Amino acid sequence: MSASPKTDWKKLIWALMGVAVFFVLPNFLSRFSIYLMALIFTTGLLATSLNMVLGYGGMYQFHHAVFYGFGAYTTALFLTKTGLPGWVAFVCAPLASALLSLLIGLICVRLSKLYFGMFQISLGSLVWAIIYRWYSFTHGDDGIHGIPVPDLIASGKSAYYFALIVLVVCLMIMYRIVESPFGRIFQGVRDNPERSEAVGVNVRKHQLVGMIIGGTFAGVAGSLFVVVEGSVFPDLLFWTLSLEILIMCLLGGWFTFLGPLFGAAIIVLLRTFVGIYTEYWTIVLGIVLMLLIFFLPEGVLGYIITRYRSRRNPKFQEG
Amino acid sequence: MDLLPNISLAAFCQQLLVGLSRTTILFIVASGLSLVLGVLRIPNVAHGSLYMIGAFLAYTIASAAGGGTFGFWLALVLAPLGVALISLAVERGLFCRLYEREHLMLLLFTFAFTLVFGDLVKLVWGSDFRSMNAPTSLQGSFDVLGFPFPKYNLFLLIIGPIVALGLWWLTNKTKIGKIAKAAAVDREMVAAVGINVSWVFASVFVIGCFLAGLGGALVAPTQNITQGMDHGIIIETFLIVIIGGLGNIWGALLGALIFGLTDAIGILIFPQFAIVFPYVAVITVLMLRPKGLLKSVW
Amino acid sequence: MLQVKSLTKNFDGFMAVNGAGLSLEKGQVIAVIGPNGAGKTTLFNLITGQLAPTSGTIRFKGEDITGIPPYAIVRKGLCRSYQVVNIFNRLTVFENVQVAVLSRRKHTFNLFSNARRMAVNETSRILESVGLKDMAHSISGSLSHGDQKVLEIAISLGNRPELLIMDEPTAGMSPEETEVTLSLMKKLSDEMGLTILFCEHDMNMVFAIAHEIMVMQQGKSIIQGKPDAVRVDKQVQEAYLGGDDICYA
Amino acid sequence: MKPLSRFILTTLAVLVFSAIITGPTAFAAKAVKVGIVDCYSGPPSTYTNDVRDAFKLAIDKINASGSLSRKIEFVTRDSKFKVDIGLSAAKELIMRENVDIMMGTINSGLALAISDLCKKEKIPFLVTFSKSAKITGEKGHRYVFSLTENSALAGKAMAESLAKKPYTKFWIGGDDYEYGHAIADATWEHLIKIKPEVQLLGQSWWKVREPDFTPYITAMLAAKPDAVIVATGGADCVPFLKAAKATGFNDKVPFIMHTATELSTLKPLGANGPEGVLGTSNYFHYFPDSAENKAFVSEFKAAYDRPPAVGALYGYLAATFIQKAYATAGSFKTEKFIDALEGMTVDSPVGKVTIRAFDHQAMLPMFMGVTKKSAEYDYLIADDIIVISGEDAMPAIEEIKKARGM
Repeated sequence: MSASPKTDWKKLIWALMGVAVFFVLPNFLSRFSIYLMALIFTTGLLATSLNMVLGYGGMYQFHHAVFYGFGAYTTALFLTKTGLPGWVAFVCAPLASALLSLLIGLICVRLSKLYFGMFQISLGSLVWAIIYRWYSFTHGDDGIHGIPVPDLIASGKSAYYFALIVLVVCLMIMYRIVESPFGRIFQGVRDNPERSEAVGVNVRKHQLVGMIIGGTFAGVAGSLFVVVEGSVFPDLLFWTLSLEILIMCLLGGWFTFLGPLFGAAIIVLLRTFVGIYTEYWTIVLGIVLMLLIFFLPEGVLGYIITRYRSRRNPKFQEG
Repeated sequence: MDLLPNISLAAFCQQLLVGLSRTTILFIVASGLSLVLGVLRIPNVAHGSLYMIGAFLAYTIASAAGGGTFGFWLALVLAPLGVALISLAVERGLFCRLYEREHLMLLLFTFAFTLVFGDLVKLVWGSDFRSMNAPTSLQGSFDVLGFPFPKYNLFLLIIGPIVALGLWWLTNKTKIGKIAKAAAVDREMVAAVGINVSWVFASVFVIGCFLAGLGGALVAPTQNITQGMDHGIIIETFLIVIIGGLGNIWGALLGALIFGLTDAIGILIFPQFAIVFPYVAVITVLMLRPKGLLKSVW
Repeated sequence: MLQVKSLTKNFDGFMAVNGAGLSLEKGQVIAVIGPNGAGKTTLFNLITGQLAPTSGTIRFKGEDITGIPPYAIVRKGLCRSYQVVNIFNRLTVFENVQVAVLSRRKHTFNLFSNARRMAVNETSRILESVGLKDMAHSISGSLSHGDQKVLEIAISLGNRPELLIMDEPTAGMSPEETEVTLSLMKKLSDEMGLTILFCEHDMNMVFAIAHEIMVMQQGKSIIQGKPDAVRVDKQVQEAYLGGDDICYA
Repeated sequence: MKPLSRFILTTLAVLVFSAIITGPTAFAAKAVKVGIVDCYSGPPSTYTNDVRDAFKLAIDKINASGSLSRKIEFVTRDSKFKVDIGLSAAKELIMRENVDIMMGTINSGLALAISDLCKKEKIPFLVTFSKSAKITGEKGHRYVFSLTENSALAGKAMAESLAKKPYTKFWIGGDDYEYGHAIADATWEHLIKIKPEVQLLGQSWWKVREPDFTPYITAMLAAKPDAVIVATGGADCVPFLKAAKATGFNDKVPFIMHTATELSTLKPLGANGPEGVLGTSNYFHYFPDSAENKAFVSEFKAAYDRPPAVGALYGYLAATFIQKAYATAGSFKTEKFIDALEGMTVDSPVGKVTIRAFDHQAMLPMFMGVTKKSAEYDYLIADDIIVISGEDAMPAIEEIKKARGM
C-alpha cells in the first residue's frame, strides 16, 4: 500500500470505470440477472459492513444479521404502518440499526473474542425471538410481504440502480473510514488490542464505534433488501444467516476491502445456480468452505492481492 | 387469564425432576463440547451434528437388532462408538492440521462440517421421521406425588451422575486426563516434556464427540429423529459452556443445571413466556460474570 | 518524575510484587534488575496500568495515576515497549508508528480525514531516527526479529513519551542487534532527553547505560542507587551472586 | 500448495461462470411449465416429497393420455425452509425459467411472499401445503389458490368435534409460531361461539422443535383441565405423542391435535404410539374406503413403494385442477385458466373437491379420528372417523371480507 498520489489516481479511474460498466450493464441483462445483481449489491453491502467489524476490527461479530434484519424490519414497518414519505424509512433504518448495535455493543464489548461472539448470538437470538413472536406488530414468522416501496424505485431496473448507487456511496464512505485515522487505529486494535491500549487508544470505545459503524451499514443493506425483495421475515435475523455472511467475508478475503463484496457475489451466484441442479447445495458450500480454509485462508481476493504484490516486490511474500 | 396458576408443591417437585433429566442430556452433550474447547481450543459447531448422527445411528442399530429391548442397549453402546469413530477419522484426517489456526477459522471449519454432515444425513437416512423405542422396562411412568414421571427420565437421572463421575475419573485419575489438563493450560510445556500432544488431542476430541453421540443415542427414544436436530442443541450447549466457563467440565454441569431448571420452572410459572427464560438466565449470568461462572481455561 | 511507593500485587495468594518502591528524575536512565520471577514485568504492568495494584501508590509528574486505565496513562506521557514483540502485525512499519502518533494527537475518532496524509512528517522522522526508514512500507509481520524490536520502540516514541518504560529491550537479540539497540537508547536519552526505565538481564548493557539501578528480589525492591553503589551492596551480592547463572562484569 | 490454490480458484471461477452463462435447459416447444418451490431439506421434506411425487405421477398420466394439446412439465427448487432462498428461487423460476404456474410451499412465510410476487407477476400460484389462513383469507387475491386445508378450517373442524364432548375446562398448548397460534385461536374462537360455557385454564407455548415435552405435559396435568387442545404441527407431533405415551397423558386427559392421526406422524411411532388421541387430517390411505382412493393408493405404492400421505392428495389435486382448468378454458392463457379454476370441481380420492370461487380455497373434507392399534399395519391408524365436509369447515365469506377490509 503505497501512499503515492499516482496509485490513488489509478484506483479512482479503475473505480469509475467499474461503476460506469455497472451503470450500462442492465441494458444487456435479462430481468432475472438484473434482479440477481441487485441482490448481490445488497448482500455485498451487508458483507462489507460485517467486514468493517470483523476484518478491520478483528471482532468476532457472530450475529451481524440482527442489524441487517432490524434495518429491514424498520424500513418495512415504516412503509406499511406510517403514512410518512418512503424516504423517511430509509433514513430511520440505519439509525435504528445503529441504536441496536450501540445497545448490544455496550453490553458485549467488555468481553473478549469468543465470549463476545457467543454473547452476541444470545442477545441477537433474543431480538430474533421478539420479532418472531410479536404477531400484532411484526406479523411474527409470517413476515411482511407486498411492502409498498416508493414508485420511483419499485421496478426491477430502478431497484437495481438504487441498490447500485447506495452501494457505491456506502462503499465510498466505508473506504474513507478505513483510510481515516480511526480506521488505521481500528486496524491496530485488531492486530493487537493490548498494544493499542499501550499507545493510548481506548480499545473498548473504538470497538463500540466500530460496531455501530458496521451495524449502521448493515441497516442500510437491510432497507436495500426491502427495495429489492419487497418482503421481510424473521429469517433475516437468524444466526445461520450471520454465519453465511461470515463465510462471504472469508471467501472473498477479509483483509481486503472489496473481498467481502466479491465473496457475496460468489455465494449468491453459486447458491442460485447450484440450486438449479441439485438439492444438495449445502454440501457443496461445506466442501468449498473446507477447501478454502485449507488452501486459501486469505480468501480469493486476498490471495490474488498477495500474489500480485509478491510478484512486484518479493519482500511481501508471506510464509 | 391468570398468569400464576396455583402451583402445588408436588407439581413443583415434579417439574424439578423433569428439568433435571433434561439437564442430564444437556450436560452430557455440553461437557463433550467443553472438553474439546478446553483442551483443543476448537469451538466445535459440528458437535450438534455428531449428536444428530448419534441419534440416527442409534435408530439404525436398534432397528437392525429388531427394535426391542436388546436393540436399545446395543444402540446405546454402539452408536456413540460409531460417532467416536467418525470423529477420529475427521480429527486425524483434517483437524490435526489446523490446530494453529485462529479460533474463527476453526469455528468456520467446523461449521463447514455441520453443512456437510447435514446433507450427508439427508443422503443416508432420507427425509422420513424416525423413531425408536425405549426398552420395555423403561416405558411408561411412575407416579410421583400424584404426577406421572416417565421411567426413561429416571433412567436419564441415573445416567447423568454416572457420566459425570466417569468424566471426573477421566480428568483426575487417568494419565491422559492429567496430560490433557496440563495441555489445556500450556501446550508447549507438555510437548516439551516429550509427550505426543497430537495423540492426546485426538483422544480428547474423540472422547468429546463420543459424548455428543451418547447424548444423541440417549434422546433417540424420546424424540423425533430428523434432520435439523443439530441446530437447537448446538446453540443451547454453546450457551451452557459459555455461562459455565469455557473448557470447564463442571462449569458445563452448572450451566446445564441453570439452563435445564430455568426452562422447567419457567414452564410451570410463566408458561406463555417459557421460550425466553433460559436466554434471560444466560444473559443475567453473563452480565454478572462475563467470563462464566467457573474458572475458564481460556 | 515517577514515584512508586510500597506497591503490592496479589495473584490469588501469590505476591508477585510485594512492597516495591522506585523513584526517578527527569532525564535519568534507570534499570531494574533482579533474578527471573523477581516481579519486574509485573511491576511494569502495574505502573502502566495493565494491572491494577492490590495496594500502594504510583505518582507520575506529581499526579496519582494508580488504577487509571492504560490508555489514559499513556496520554499523560508514560509509554512502554514490551519484552515479547508486540506490534501491529498486518500493518506496515509506517502505519505501526502512525497509529501511535495519531493516537497522541487525539485523532482516534476522526472518521473522515485521509490518514495517509496525516502525521506523515513526524512518523517519518521517528522511523528515520530509529533507522527503519527503508522498510517503511513493508508489512511489519514480515520483519526480522531485531527490526521488530526496534519498531516496538519506535511505536512507543510515536506517543512522544516523557518517560519510556522498556521491558527487556534486547531479549532474544543477536550481539549486533543488541549493540544497535544500545546506541539507540543512548541516542534517545542524550539527544532527545528521554527518561528511560528499563529492565534487563544483560548486565553489560545495564552498566553501560543506566544512571541508577534498582534491584528487585521476590517482589521487593532491595536497593536503588548508582551502579557502583549497587555493585558493592551486600544484599545485592547475596541475592544475585548467590546464584550461578549470572554474567556480571 | 500454490498449484492447488490456483486449481481451486480456477474451479470456482469456472463454476460461477458456467453457471451464469448456461441458460435454462432448451425448453420443449409449447409445454406448460410448472415451477415448484418447496422445502426439500430438513424435517418438512417428509411432507413435501409426497406432494411432488404424487404431482409427478398425475402429470405423467395426463401427458400420456394426451388430454391436453400441450405437455405439462415441472421444475423444482429447494427452499431449505428459508424465505430468502425460496423467494429468490421463485423469482428465478418466474423470470428465467418463464414458468406458467407456481406451486408450493410448506413454509407459510414463503407462501405469502411468493403469493405477493405472483400477484405482481400475474402468475397463478397453487399453494400445496402451507396452513396459513391468510393465504386465501386476509391476503387472498386473484392469482393465489389454496389446495390444502388451513388453520381456519382445521380449527373450525376441531371445535365442532370438541363441542360434542362434555368438556368445559380447557388448556391450550402449542408451537410458538404463527401456525400454532392461528390454529389454537381458530379452534378456541369457534368453540366459544358454539359452546359459550367453555373455560380456558391457561396456555403453554413451546419453541418449535422443543426436544422434551414432559415438563409441559406435567404443567398441563397440574392445572387439571378436562381436555387439552394441542396446537403443534410438523416434526413436533412425534415427540409430543412420545411424551404423551411415556407419561400416560393420553390416558389421563383427553387431547386433540390436528395432524396427530396423519401417516407421517404415526408411522415413525410404530405400534408403540399412544392410543386414544383425537386428531384431524385431510387424508388417510385407508380412508375413505372408496374405489378412487384404493386405485390412487395402489398406483402410488407401485411407483414409490410406500403408501401416500396427506401431501400426495395435495399434489394429485394440483395436477388434476391444472389439467381440468386448461381443458375447460380451452386455452392456455393465464386469465382464462384462472376464470376456469374459480368454482371448479374435480374428483379425487376423497370425493369431489370444489374450489370456492370467492376466496380460491379448496373445500376439502376433514376426517376426525381416534388413534388405535391395527391388525393390518405395524403402526396406529385413525378409527371412528367422523367426516366434516369441506363446506361445514369453511370460514364464512363475510369473515374473509372483514379480514380483507372489504
